[in-house]
Amino acid sequence: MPIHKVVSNAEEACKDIQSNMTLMVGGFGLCGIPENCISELVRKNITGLTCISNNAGVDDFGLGLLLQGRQVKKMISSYVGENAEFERQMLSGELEVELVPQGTLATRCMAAGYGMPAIYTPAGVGTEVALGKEVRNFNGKDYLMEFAFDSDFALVKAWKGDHKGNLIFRATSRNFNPLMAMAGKITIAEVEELVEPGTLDPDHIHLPGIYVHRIFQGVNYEKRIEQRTVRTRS
Amino acid sequence: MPIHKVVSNAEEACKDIQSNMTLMVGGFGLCGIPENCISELVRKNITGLTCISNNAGVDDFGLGLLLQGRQVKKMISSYVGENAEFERQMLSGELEVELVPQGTLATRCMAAGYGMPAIYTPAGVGTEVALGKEVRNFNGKDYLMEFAFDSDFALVKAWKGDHKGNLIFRATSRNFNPLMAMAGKITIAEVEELVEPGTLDPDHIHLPGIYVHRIFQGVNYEKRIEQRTVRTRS
Amino acid sequence: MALDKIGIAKRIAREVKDGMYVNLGIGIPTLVANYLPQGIEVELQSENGLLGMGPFPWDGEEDADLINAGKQTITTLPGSVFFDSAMSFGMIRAQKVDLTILGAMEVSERGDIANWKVPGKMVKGMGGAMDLVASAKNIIVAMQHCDKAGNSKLLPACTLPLTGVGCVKKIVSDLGVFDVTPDGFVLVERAPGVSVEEIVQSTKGKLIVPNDVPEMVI
Amino acid sequence: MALDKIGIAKRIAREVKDGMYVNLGIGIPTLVANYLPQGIEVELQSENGLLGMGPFPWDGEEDADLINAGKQTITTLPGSVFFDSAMSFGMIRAQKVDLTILGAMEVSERGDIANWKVPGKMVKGMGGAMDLVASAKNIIVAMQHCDKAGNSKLLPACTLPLTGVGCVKKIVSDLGVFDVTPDGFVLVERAPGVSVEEIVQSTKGKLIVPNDVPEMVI
Repeated sequence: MPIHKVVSNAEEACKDIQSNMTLMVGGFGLCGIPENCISELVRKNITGLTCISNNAGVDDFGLGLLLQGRQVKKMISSYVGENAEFERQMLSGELEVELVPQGTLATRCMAAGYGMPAIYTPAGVGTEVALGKEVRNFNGKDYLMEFAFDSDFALVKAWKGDHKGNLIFRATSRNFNPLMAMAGKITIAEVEELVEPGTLDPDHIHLPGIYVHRIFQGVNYEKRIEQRTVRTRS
Repeated sequence: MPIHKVVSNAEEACKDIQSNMTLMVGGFGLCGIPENCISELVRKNITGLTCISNNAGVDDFGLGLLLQGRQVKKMISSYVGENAEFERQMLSGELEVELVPQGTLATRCMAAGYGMPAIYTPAGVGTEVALGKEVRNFNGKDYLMEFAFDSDFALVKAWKGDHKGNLIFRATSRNFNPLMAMAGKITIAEVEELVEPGTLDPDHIHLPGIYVHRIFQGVNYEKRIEQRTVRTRS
Repeated sequence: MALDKIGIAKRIAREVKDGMYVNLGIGIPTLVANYLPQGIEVELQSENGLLGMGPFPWDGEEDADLINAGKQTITTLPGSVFFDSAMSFGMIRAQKVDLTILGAMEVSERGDIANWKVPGKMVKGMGGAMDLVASAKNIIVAMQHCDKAGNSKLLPACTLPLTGVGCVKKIVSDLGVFDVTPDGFVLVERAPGVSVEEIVQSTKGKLIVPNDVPEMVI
Repeated sequence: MALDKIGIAKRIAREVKDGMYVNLGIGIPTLVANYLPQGIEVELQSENGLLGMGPFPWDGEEDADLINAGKQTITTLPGSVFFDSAMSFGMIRAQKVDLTILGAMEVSERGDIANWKVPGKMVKGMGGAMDLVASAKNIIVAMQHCDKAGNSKLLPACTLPLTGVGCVKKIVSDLGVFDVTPDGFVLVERAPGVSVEEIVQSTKGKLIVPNDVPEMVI
């Protein structure tokens, strides 16, 4: 893997993403999503995608944009509420959906990044999530065996990154991003601020650059808020 | 688990550690070891301990101090060189030793902290480490099933910590410390600097305080260097 | 009078003890944070990656990078810490979270819970609920006792797809408080003004009624 | 003349290419860092938790918290990053490290390696070696061709307890460079002044000698 990773923008970063590929897309809801890469996938208009992402965005933002354009064949997610078009496509059978418990989703990403082919989790034992899966008892408790994810690309968003691909995330926009970054065969990181090596404190970096193949400074971040909830001053 | 975690010193922190218990001890070589807790175990002179620690210290420092006092019944480690007394006790059969590949050791700690009863790793397949263990093939490659560690206490050392048990490590003294902190039934953290909650940036914390049961500010850190290797100015 | 949502949240808040790490689900459970007893120290875990969740931000101070598991804007407190989703569910699976409070569509007398899917009608997904109920030591459910047609949601067995099996320890519904035991639901408290008879008629699962069932004091 | 340790390190250094992530074992492999080709950018991984390992510190600037896997004091470089031991071996198992260079006591013609134990005599432990050899895509071994009694350490099968099976891709010994292939050891280069005959006599495992075996240029 080349250490020379900096590309100029989403178009260059995503140049070899093709129809029918499997993509991991970071973020939780609209928080910490790779906005630039998603826009570029819309522009490229590739189709038949399998997307592994905790959520499916909202109707008009995030992965919802890809759903609108019928670019997604299959979603692998834990929660897909708050998206009418998604629900329509799913119930009509246009869209294939695999629902995965959130912790299982996260851990299957981590497993890929840590070279572990499978993990055991109690989540879903005794439910329809367990159908067809191996159940194994350890110390008196049942666990499901779940496999590491396999994806062609991982698209993640970080707050800061350096030329070596080292990433720092901000607050809860971290979520699935470092895990998916570890798991992608090719990992593309878009960052709000791209800095020279040596700028970031080596103790503050959340995701080592060895996991990142391409990095660029994104533009025009909207960072839309899904549920604006505030206290009003009396 | 109480959120009220601050204790005054190693004696108070280790008050209920007893003979024949299993202890995880953080550090790599002499780097990042819980010096205060180790001294306290020497002072208490409890025996029959099983220690899970990557190394066994040197003859007169680190876990070597416990070995000198014949306090250790069994070591579970990956590398035990550079310790003559250790080698003597091991070859004479006085000390039971289980050698575990370093990555397996680390991942078995993480598994405990992440509630995963077992993990799969290729390390040791086809070697004597695999004896008696389940071998399973995933995607054409063989893996060993290894179990999460079970320990009564984990003793770890951090650079900074706050009253809620949040920890920050420094440089390569991080090593096994956060992993063992996650894995202990009771986790004791000694820190060079104990600060008020809110002092540490929530994005810089390496180990969330939920994993830490007791914390204290250590004293008199020697931080001995095992292999002082330098360039001399010409 | 049956409890309203705030009443349910207030009653559950009394189950939260000093020093607990608590995960609050979406809906009524989120409201519990507003009614915690005075003088206790509690750490709220939000499974999207935060320990030490604070209140909603003041108007104008919301931060798109700082949300809870319900996607609401929130704040931090002194001692808060962020982490990734794998560690978040790692600490949940490892039972470091002392108490989980979540909503349910149905609960069975054996403690099974269903709250993520209505076949053919609604499939929002399980989010983190399956991980939480499979792992947590102590689970309290906040729920409406009956559906809009008046049918009991405390059942002999769940009719909807399960979220988890044999995991619920306690239920606070609009009608009362119930322990879930190996023998079935045990009525522990009545909501103010609600009679034992009304609760018995509204509960389809096996219900054990002690001789004296106190009325709740909120 | 057979190569000395520095010679072996220099020859191995030529196998390191621009942009590689490399893990260097203890001993001769550590020396490789001193002889990397000019103008290439390489990131050294130290499995105790550092990517971007720098040179030894200047006298007086050593830091007890900053060591490599051989417990030697080291430094960082711009772009270095620290991590815990689980992530370190995670990236190793996930084959993110392009090249692993380590020492060996014995290597078999099938690429098995033994380097961690001499029964009854020496048991220092495997450290990270078993993880590295089980995971790495590309493994180069630095070793002495024969023991002090002159017995070959390139063998039909290892006699010592194995570290890993069928994993070594290339050997640089004091006598030459060898590819490990399904057909056995293939002699690729001779050390300066070392004859093919000498290498053949010193190699007990199956050795394939091409017609023309160039002398190494360091």
